[in-house]
Amino acid sequence: MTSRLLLALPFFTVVVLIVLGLAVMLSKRNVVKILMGLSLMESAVNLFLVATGYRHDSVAPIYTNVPAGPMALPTVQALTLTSIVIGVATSAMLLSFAMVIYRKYGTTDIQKIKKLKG
Amino acid sequence: MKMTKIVRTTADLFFPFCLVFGLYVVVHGHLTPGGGFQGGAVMATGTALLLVARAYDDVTGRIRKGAMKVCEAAGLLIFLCAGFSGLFAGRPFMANWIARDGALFRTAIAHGPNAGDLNTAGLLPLLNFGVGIEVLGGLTVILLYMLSGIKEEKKK
Amino acid sequence: MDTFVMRHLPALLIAVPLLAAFLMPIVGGAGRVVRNAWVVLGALATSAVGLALAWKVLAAGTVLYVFGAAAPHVPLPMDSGGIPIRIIFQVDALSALMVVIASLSSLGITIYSLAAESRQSGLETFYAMLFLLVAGVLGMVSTGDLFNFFVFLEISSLAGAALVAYRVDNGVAVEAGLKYALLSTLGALAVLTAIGILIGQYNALNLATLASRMQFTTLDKIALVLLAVPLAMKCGAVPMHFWTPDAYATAPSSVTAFLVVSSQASLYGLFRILFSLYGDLVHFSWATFGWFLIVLGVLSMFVGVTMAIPQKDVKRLMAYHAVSQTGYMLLGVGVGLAVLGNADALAQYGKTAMAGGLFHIINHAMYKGLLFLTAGAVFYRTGTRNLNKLGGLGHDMPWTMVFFMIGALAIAGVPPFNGFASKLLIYESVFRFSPFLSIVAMIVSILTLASFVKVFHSMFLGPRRAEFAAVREVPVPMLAGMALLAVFVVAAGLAPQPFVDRLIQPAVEALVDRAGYIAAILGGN
Amino acid sequence: MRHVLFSAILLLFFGGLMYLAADLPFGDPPRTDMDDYFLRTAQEQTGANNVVTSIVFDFRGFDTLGEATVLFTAVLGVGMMFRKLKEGEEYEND
Repeated sequence: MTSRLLLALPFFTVVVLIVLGLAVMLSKRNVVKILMGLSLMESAVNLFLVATGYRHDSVAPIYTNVPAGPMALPTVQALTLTSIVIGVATSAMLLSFAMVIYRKYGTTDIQKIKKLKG
Repeated sequence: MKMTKIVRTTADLFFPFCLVFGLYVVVHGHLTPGGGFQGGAVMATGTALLLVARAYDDVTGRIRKGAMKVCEAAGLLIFLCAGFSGLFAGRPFMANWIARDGALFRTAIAHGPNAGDLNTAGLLPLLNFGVGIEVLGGLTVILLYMLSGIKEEKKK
Repeated sequence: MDTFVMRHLPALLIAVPLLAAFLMPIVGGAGRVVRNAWVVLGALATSAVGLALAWKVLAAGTVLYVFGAAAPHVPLPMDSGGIPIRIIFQVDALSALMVVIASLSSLGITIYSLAAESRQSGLETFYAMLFLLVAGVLGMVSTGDLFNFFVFLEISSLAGAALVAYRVDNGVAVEAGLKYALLSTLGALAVLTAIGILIGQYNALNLATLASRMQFTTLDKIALVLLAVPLAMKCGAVPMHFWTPDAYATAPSSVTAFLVVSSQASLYGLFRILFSLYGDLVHFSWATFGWFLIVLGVLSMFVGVTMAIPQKDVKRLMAYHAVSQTGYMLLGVGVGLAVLGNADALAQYGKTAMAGGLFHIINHAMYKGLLFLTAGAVFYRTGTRNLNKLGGLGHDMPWTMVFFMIGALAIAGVPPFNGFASKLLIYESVFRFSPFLSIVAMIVSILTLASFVKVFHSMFLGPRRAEFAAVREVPVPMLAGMALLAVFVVAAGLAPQPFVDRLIQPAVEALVDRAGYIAAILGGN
Repeated sequence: MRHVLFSAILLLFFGGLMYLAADLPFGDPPRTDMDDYFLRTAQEQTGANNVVTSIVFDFRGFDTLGEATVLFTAVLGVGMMFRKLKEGEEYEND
């Protein structure tokens, strides 16, 4: 088991980051900290996407003056690019929501943001 | 929230170089690592640098929200019209129809490593440029809105 | 001109609303009339393209569209050794049904919102965001590429969350928008992880290619859970329905009517994943997943209606009814999935159950949209959504009352309206599957009727109230929007058979026919 | 009670994902036919040396249009939140 983990180290870090992000999101009460946990999970999923496309000792898939050697898989890197921009967009919007809620409610504590009845 | 004079002058000095480097990353998107989004983000860091160094009021003189919105809408329309141009060339939407036949941005290249010729890749440089402008405009407008939000908060 | 447009319909389906949205900030600056004209033009164009595409699919079978290839209809490039490498839109009969729903509903609510939102500020942004939500939903239901589905899911989540928070309402709407956006982003992350697992194993993003290469390893089961749970959450199924009442109640009424269609697009995504991607009869345990949908459906039905009775905010009450009606769709299609294996049971009642479920999707989009629009009309005139403060509006708002009666009778499944047509299909087929479920469905229907009679009484009947003396009928665009949906509710109720034969039956065949879905791309071009 | 529930969710997640980490082979992806096609034909078809950019803008250009739309949605959303509201526009939730 340990040899596989050392071999699949990136996937192991992805799992640790996702669980950490989830732990932050579930335990913290400040909205901004919850959003930090969310963006931590987003970068973990991006790392997972890129890691699925790696080949042993491969070079970047760019043909300008490229040294010899197998090339990493390009599709997954394109998906990660899209996912990073989507992460930026969602974080920007969620943060602006949190700012307006702070101005209107005066608090950033998720427990106190409860004016909506159940 | 005004930084010291030293920070402000270095920020002003560094701002044009940031833009030029971002533009380099955008234009060489199809040859070297980078492209529309990464180059646009580098350019947006240039404007962010100015916003951090200077107070909100005297920055809005130089980086006007209206200009950035036009920047953003122009980038999106370049991208969409490039997509529609594929339709009028008889190919499906989003087709790179001007690659590979000789004139501007069209020199064909053979498979395999080469030194990289800027005049290649059909629509890609145009799309890269469109997306670069859009990301620059978009991120700066987001920063300006958030700063205006903070300014209002301070006034209250 | 006709052949040019007809050939590129799937591309125009997304390009037209996007163009309308991108030009909105520029056109918006030129004054109110120009902006409204641009909005109506964009809505008409999008709906026309959508209905033309649906008509073409129902006439000529599945429509393929490859973005950026040599020719629009060639899914497999010659030198690619039989694998599709670009993004392919695969619009089969089920997608055509969803495109029809989105087109009709978006046209109705856009006309409605011209008058309903006229008092708000920042209207260019509102209409641009509405077009983006419509484009996101249309993209979600017609794409054949898994990552493209994720991108459109993200567009509709972001646009939906921003529209929910549009009115700000001293922070209450922003709170609902924040919670909706937070849950949607978490769901989208899970979908992205599932895409990472699938592309890590099969190196393909096209749904048909993934389906043909699927080997049901344990990783695929994890990917299935990571795909099914967020989509079930976004379509408002019970264990994760907490965002629905907040988001539906605080959003502007025209947006709420379209959020119903947006959550049905997630329901379509759930069915597409369960039937077309994982629906292989040999490995896939269709019985367990059928019962998963059935349990989800029954829970949604019951919890939805019981939570709806005590509500005093009319839109929150209707939101809980939306959750309970989603239960009917899940029950209908769940019964179909549960008997997917044995052919005779499927032929006997499985297909009618699925037909009932799918027919209920379009019916619910129409009458629930109508109900939300009438609630918006009442709010437009009286300024409150609190049932205790409303009363006696029937005297001054006759048309709104008539539209509300049509919607309320339809949701309760009373015969002359479309709710009854689809619920009858569900009752009779589910009864043969297991009588208990059918009885639960009938009880919930009766509770829905009771709840809406109470709402009707407290809103429209009773003496005319002093503070609503100045109330009169809503402006014409709002009536036109409501009339558009009401016409479908009445037409589908009086003559359901043509709708079932032409629109619903092909959709059921397309949903069940996994081999056909794969052959359309990989089989031959 | 809350902490027990959350730690249960975390453990469940950790276990499921640990299996994922151990099972997916890192370093040698089982199938690479689509990517080999991209590496083989990107220069010839799109004329770009950077295969990732050729995928982002040519082979899967429609995704990038969707993504630029996502960024545009975010900018509109932020603009919508910080707009100046007319007085009396906000409905007091009674």
